[in-house]
Amino acid sequence: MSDTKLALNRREFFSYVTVGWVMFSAACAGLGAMAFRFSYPNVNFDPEMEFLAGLPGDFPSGVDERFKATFGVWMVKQEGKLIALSNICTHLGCIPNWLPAELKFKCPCHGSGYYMSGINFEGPTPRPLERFKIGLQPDGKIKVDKTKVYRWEKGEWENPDSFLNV
Amino acid sequence: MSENNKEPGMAYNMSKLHKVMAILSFIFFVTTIWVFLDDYMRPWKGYQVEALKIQRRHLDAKIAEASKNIDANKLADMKARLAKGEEIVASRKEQITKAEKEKSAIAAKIKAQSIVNGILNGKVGASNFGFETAEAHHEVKAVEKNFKNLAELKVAFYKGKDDLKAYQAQLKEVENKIADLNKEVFDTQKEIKDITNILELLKMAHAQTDISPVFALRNLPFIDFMDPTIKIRQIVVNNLVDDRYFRQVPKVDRCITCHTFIDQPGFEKEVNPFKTHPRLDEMVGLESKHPMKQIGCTSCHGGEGHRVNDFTTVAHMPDSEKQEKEWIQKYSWKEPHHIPSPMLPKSQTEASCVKCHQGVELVPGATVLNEGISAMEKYGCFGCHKIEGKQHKRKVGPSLLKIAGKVNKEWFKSWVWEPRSFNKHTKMPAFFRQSNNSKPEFVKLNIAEVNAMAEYIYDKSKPYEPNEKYHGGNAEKGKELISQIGCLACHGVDGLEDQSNAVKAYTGPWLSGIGSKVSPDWLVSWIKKPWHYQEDTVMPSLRLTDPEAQDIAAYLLTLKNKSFEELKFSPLDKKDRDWLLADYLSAFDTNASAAAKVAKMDDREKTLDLGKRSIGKYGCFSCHNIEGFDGYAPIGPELTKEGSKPITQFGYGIQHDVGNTRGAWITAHLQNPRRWDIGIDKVFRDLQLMPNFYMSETEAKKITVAILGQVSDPIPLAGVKRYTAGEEVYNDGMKVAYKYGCVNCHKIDGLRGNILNMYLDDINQGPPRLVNEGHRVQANWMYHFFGNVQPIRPWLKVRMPSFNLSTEDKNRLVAGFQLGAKQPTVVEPAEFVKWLPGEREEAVKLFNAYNCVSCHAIGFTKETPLAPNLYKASERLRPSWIKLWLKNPQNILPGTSMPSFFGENGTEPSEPSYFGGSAEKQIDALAKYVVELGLKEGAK
Amino acid sequence: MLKELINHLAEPIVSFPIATFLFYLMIKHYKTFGSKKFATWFTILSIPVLIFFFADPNFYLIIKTPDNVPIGILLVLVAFFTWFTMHKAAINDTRMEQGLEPVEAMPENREKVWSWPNLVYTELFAIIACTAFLVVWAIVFKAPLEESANPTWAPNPAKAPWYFLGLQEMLVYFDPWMAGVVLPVLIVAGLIAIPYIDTNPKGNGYYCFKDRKWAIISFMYGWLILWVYLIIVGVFLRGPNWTFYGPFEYWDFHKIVAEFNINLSEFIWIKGLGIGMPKNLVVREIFGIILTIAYVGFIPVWVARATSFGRKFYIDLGPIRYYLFMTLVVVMMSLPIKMVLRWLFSMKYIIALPEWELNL
Amino acid sequence: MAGNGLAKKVRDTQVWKSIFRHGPPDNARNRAAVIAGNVFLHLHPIKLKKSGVQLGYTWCMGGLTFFIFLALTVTGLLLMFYYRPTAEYAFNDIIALREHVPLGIMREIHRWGAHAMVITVWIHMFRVFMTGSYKPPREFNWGIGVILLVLTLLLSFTGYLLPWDQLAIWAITVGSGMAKATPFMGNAGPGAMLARIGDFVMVSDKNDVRFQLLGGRFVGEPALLRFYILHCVFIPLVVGVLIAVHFWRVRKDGGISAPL
Repeated sequence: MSDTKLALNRREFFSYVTVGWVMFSAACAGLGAMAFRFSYPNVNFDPEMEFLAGLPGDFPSGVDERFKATFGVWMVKQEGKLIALSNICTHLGCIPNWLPAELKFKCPCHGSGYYMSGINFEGPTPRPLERFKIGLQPDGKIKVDKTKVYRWEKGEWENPDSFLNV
Repeated sequence: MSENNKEPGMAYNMSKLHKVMAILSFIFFVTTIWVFLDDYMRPWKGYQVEALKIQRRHLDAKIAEASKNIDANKLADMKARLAKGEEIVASRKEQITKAEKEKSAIAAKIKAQSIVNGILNGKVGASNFGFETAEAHHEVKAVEKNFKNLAELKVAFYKGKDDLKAYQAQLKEVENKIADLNKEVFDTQKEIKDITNILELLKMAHAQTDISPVFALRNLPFIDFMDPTIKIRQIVVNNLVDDRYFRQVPKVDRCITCHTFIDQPGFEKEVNPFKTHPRLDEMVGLESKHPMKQIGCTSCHGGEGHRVNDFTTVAHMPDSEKQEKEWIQKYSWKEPHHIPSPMLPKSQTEASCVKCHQGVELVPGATVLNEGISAMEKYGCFGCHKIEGKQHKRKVGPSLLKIAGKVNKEWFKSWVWEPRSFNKHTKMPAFFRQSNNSKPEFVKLNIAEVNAMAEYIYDKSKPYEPNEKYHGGNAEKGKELISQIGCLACHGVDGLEDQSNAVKAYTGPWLSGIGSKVSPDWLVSWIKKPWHYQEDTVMPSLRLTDPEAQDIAAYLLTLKNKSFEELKFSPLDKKDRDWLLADYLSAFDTNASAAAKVAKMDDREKTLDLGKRSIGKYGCFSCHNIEGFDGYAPIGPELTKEGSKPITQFGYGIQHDVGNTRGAWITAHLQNPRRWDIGIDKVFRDLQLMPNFYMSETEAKKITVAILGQVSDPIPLAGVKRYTAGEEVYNDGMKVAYKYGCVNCHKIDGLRGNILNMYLDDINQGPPRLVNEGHRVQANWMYHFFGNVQPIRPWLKVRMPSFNLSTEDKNRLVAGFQLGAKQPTVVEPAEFVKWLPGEREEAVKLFNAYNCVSCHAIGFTKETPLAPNLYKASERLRPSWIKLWLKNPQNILPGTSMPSFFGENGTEPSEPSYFGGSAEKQIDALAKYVVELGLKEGAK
Repeated sequence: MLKELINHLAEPIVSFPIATFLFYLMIKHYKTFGSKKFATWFTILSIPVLIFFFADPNFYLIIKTPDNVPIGILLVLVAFFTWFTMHKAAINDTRMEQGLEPVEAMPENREKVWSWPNLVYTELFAIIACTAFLVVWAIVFKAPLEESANPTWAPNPAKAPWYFLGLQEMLVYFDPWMAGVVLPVLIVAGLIAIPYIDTNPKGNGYYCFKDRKWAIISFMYGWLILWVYLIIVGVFLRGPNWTFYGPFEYWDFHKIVAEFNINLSEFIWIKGLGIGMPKNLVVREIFGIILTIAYVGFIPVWVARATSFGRKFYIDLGPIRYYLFMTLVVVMMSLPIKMVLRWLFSMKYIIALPEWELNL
Repeated sequence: MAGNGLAKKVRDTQVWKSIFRHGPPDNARNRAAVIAGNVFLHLHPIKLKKSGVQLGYTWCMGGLTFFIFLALTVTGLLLMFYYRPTAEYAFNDIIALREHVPLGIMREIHRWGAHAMVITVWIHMFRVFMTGSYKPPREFNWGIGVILLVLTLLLSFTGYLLPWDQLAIWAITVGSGMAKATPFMGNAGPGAMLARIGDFVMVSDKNDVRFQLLGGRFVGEPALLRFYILHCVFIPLVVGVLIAVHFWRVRKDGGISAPL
């Protein structure tokens, strides 16, 4: 029983234990990670939240209602900016009408009124309409992404993705 | 490791346990990594990376082009201007800082004011609610208090609002001021951006194709749940469904996962799967009639659209053996198993059009499919095989009700025995001398059957006496007439093979050996007035004069088939006949009593009975009118859902070289229907019956496409092509037009018009093409025209025939054209001719300036007319169409001899000196004038 | 008039201080509260009050909603058991003041008895009673079922299940990350931590109050006021738009409450200093940030150093336990503090950083 | 009660004896044997302090919670025969339970039982706190108890969605909406906006904790299935295991608490 032999044994002993348990823990963590990854499907069937809205030149100044029925979006061009405005009233979720003569959106349910820019100015609504992300594709077409919402009261209307310079 | 190391109470050495633990853990660890990688490596990912590279290549090219388009000098100039502008702006620094400060001061005021306003807004709302509630509850005191309160609040509220507006105006002012101060820089920046915008966008797109560390990170195993760029792409088509055990599940197509650019133009030259779909304007494209997101992929192509991982399991099907070999090498392709409906090979894709486009004669644009449907019509497949939606098709063979007055019995038998020996072009298929009934004992029985059928048919035939006599004529002249007046639209004719092959007519028989078949008198009376012999014939009269009829008959009678004339058909063998009859009867009886029953019949009775049974057996009545077969069902299996029939239900016999797909079976079957009996020992009555049409492989393949489209897939109402009421009427009218072969001469809305192949040199010498014909002609005129055909284009040699149309058929045709073009029944031309002051005089001048009468000569000059009679225009044409026609005739009939006076867009008159050069006014005036001409004529 | 008064009293701004005050009274006079006499009078008095309440159609409408029945049951049980523990604690405390052992430690109660049938039968009785109760409950009240799910139309108010309504009520005062995530996590963590913080060996296995005064006060305040009370508000007093409605008030869809809340930074920069909001976010919110850090970091230290009971605590618990406990208390108290700030100053956020989704 | 004729004969049969290994529990030995010899009853000690059996001390809330859990398991299992967790059928199946399924009242018992369990578990905790029963040596078991309480709430919460009516999906929408705000792990939580590189958004509504919980961005069909599995299989399994640990520790830590 020499000391050197004992030391060697100890080192050997130590390393096997470490390797064994580290590997074991890592593998278990890996399996746990698998279960985690499993819970995120690779495809899902959420309704489409993006659409192509044609070329910037297609929009005259003012409010365009082409995408109101299909995607719930007003395309508003004002002062060289094009925005995609949600058509859900921020009061109780009714759908306001665009009144071209009065240049305002008016909710038929409780009378909330909004300017063309989406800012509220009358009625019970607590806050302006929401805007959606809008941007250009390389082919020059406008892409509107409804998953990203910009709210005025959060100061998000300054975000360059919330409007399009035209 | 000595024994000494063991502690008491331990069965194993601890270090040994650790070693085992380490080894097992290592294996465990490796398997964990392995399983991640195994899950991660998916074949479609490779395609997407490849697609990324391709896109990058394309963007490179586009960027190069865009950079070229930017004028470098101009840009440099602008940049210089920008620098100068910056200098100018810098000199105003003080002013700008001041303005900025002002701006932030106003912004602070706005913020403060909006808080005040917000508080007031809330108070007004609440107070208003209190007031309203109080009033509703008639609490007078509270009402008063609230009202006063509310009034005060409202004053403050509106004042606050006004203040805010004032501040906002100030803010705008300051902002404008700042913008003004920065004008030089801002403007130039904007100009630069205008020029470089496209390039910038392209560069951004280009950056997205970088294979960068971020790209790698996003698509790393495990992390790729966050926001991968390489991912499965899919189209969910809610309008269309897949059938899953009695339930209709929305269709999910993931083909675009690999077919990345299928809907993007510009990738036509890439290899698959990166190719752009052909004809994007018609299919897949966003603006086409069949946009990808609404139709999906597998609705047309078939296959398993929801699978992505394996080239084979999505059920790609090769179109040729070459492709198959290529695929095996490239993708390890195997024949798909456990898949009820594999993809249609590329050449058969058009089959799917039929799924939705039902109730129409042909599908515009589906070339192969249309040819297949036409071929089925030609061979009369619909006679023996029921197909939903095709029951209206006429029997393709001639009526045999008066056959005794047309051909003699001997000729008849030889014809039935082997039609091709008389006319090698005939559509009549061969029932006898086939691969499965050529054994001598079968031939004997077949001879008995043919004899008996002939006896039966001639027994039932009514007498017929021709109403014309043949006096002899000039065969050469007859031949010329045949080639000119339009016979070739329906008939191929011996001696005119070139033209016949160009036209490929099939409505009537190819005329061959006529001289050996019918009597001259019969022939003359037939071509003069076909319905004298057969009331329901679709053969029209070409209004032949007597000499013309004699000439044509003379030519046709020169066509003889000497060898056929000499044939003598074996007489009826009574023993065979009796055996056959007994065989029929023994189906319900013992052989002995069947024989006894046969023995009880008299000789004639036996022959006729066998004749009738044989006709019923071979289904002759499906194509020919034969007395005694009313209400007999078609003898072939129904093909309405043939395209969904499980492949296991197709009988292959021992024909192992035929491919294991529906398409391959059908093609093989069409080429030789009796092949499935080869090598199989069958008794006489079990033999396959489908006759041999001697189809070419091409023809068989086209018919295969048409049949494969007959699937049972339920198409939800939301997904199927729905016709408007007008379109329905049009489709119905087209049924008549196709039945009588109108489409053999007239190309109707781009379809058919076979005879035009004879007039490739000058299309204006052929029958007119009909485009939106219901808009061109008046409904009334058309109806009367069918009843009394009057030549409109006297310079044409080809003639519009006179059809023996029923009133109903005429109405269907007229209504179809009219409603298909969405036109009213009556248009009052007089209503249209309302002149503005001075307009008519100028119109006359214009009419002369364009020299209309140089072609529309009739009634104006003695020249040979090259265009229709304008005096008839008001009666025949609709004014709105006249205008459309004048605007640009080439748009309607490309290649027409009518000049386009108003340029391609119909806006540039070639005589600008009239009506102030306004094309619109000129067209209007000319149309009015032309209509007025006819009105005057009518007055005369 | 009386009903209007009650409506008014029920408003959280009023009822919360009242509840806190009642809690104080209950603790202060727990022996009176825990007496049978109190219970009897309370029950007798509450009968006409209940009748008065139930006679109101608006109140009846809410209380009889099937999904609200459990809250009613919970209320009765909580009221009873709170009294009951106090009753038992009062008895034991009185005994211990007299130098006697608590009731549970009396020799006859320490005696060991057979599980069969003593325990097993008790359990069986409880089970039978419980089953019978559940069956009757199920017969009398149908489980609620509304219209078929419709993702495009939200009912108003959209409420979480009742046991989470305390959290939803907190949403009025805190952003979801606090009310929905941080606070619940801290509640659970705090509960688990209780045995490790409370090292007081007394009161193990018997009812008492005096021996573990602070433990019981902190727990009961959290449980009764910050949890059960908020649930009651959330269930019974919150209507459309999460607007407050008194117990006798009709849930009028159009009710508007004058409410416009202002951030601390706006208070200071605009109202206080009269200059605009600074552009830099951290500068803009610097006061709130300082305040928060001071609240969480400074107060525990200050309490330990400057107050006598704090010092005692610190010595008793040791630094780790002390700071753990104080952090939990500070976070727990942030809710009532935030409530009061809201009511007094219309305070929206102490730190308003919507740009970082970090509002406090 | 050695008993008379028939009862005694039955008790003397081999079958009876094979099941019950002891005589009637009317003496010390047999009373001990009843508890010790029965797999279900031996959760209990053979003898315990008198205070432990007094309702006035224990309120029996823990026992009731366990019993309600068992009752919910049984009724839940039965309900599963009629309930299909799909968007097409879930609501109709609940209607069926209400309208025509024999003893569909099981659903009412299940729902009210769930509420009752939340209440009993809360009051159980209240009682344990008030008697100071979390104190050593029972600290660990108190922790287990807190986790069981949370799981009880989660069980109830996941079950709330299954009727697939407006009440269900909007309660879950509100409830799960809070997960959105989880710091660093929810797309609307503080810190989420830091987790992005260019247009690679690491925490968005497509990959945050709420998405994981719902299997989608909205409370949709995947959420229904996930909640169903959590409600019927996953959480009950965990709860079952923890209940076993809880009971085991009650016994090992000295039974129901009593003054030291």
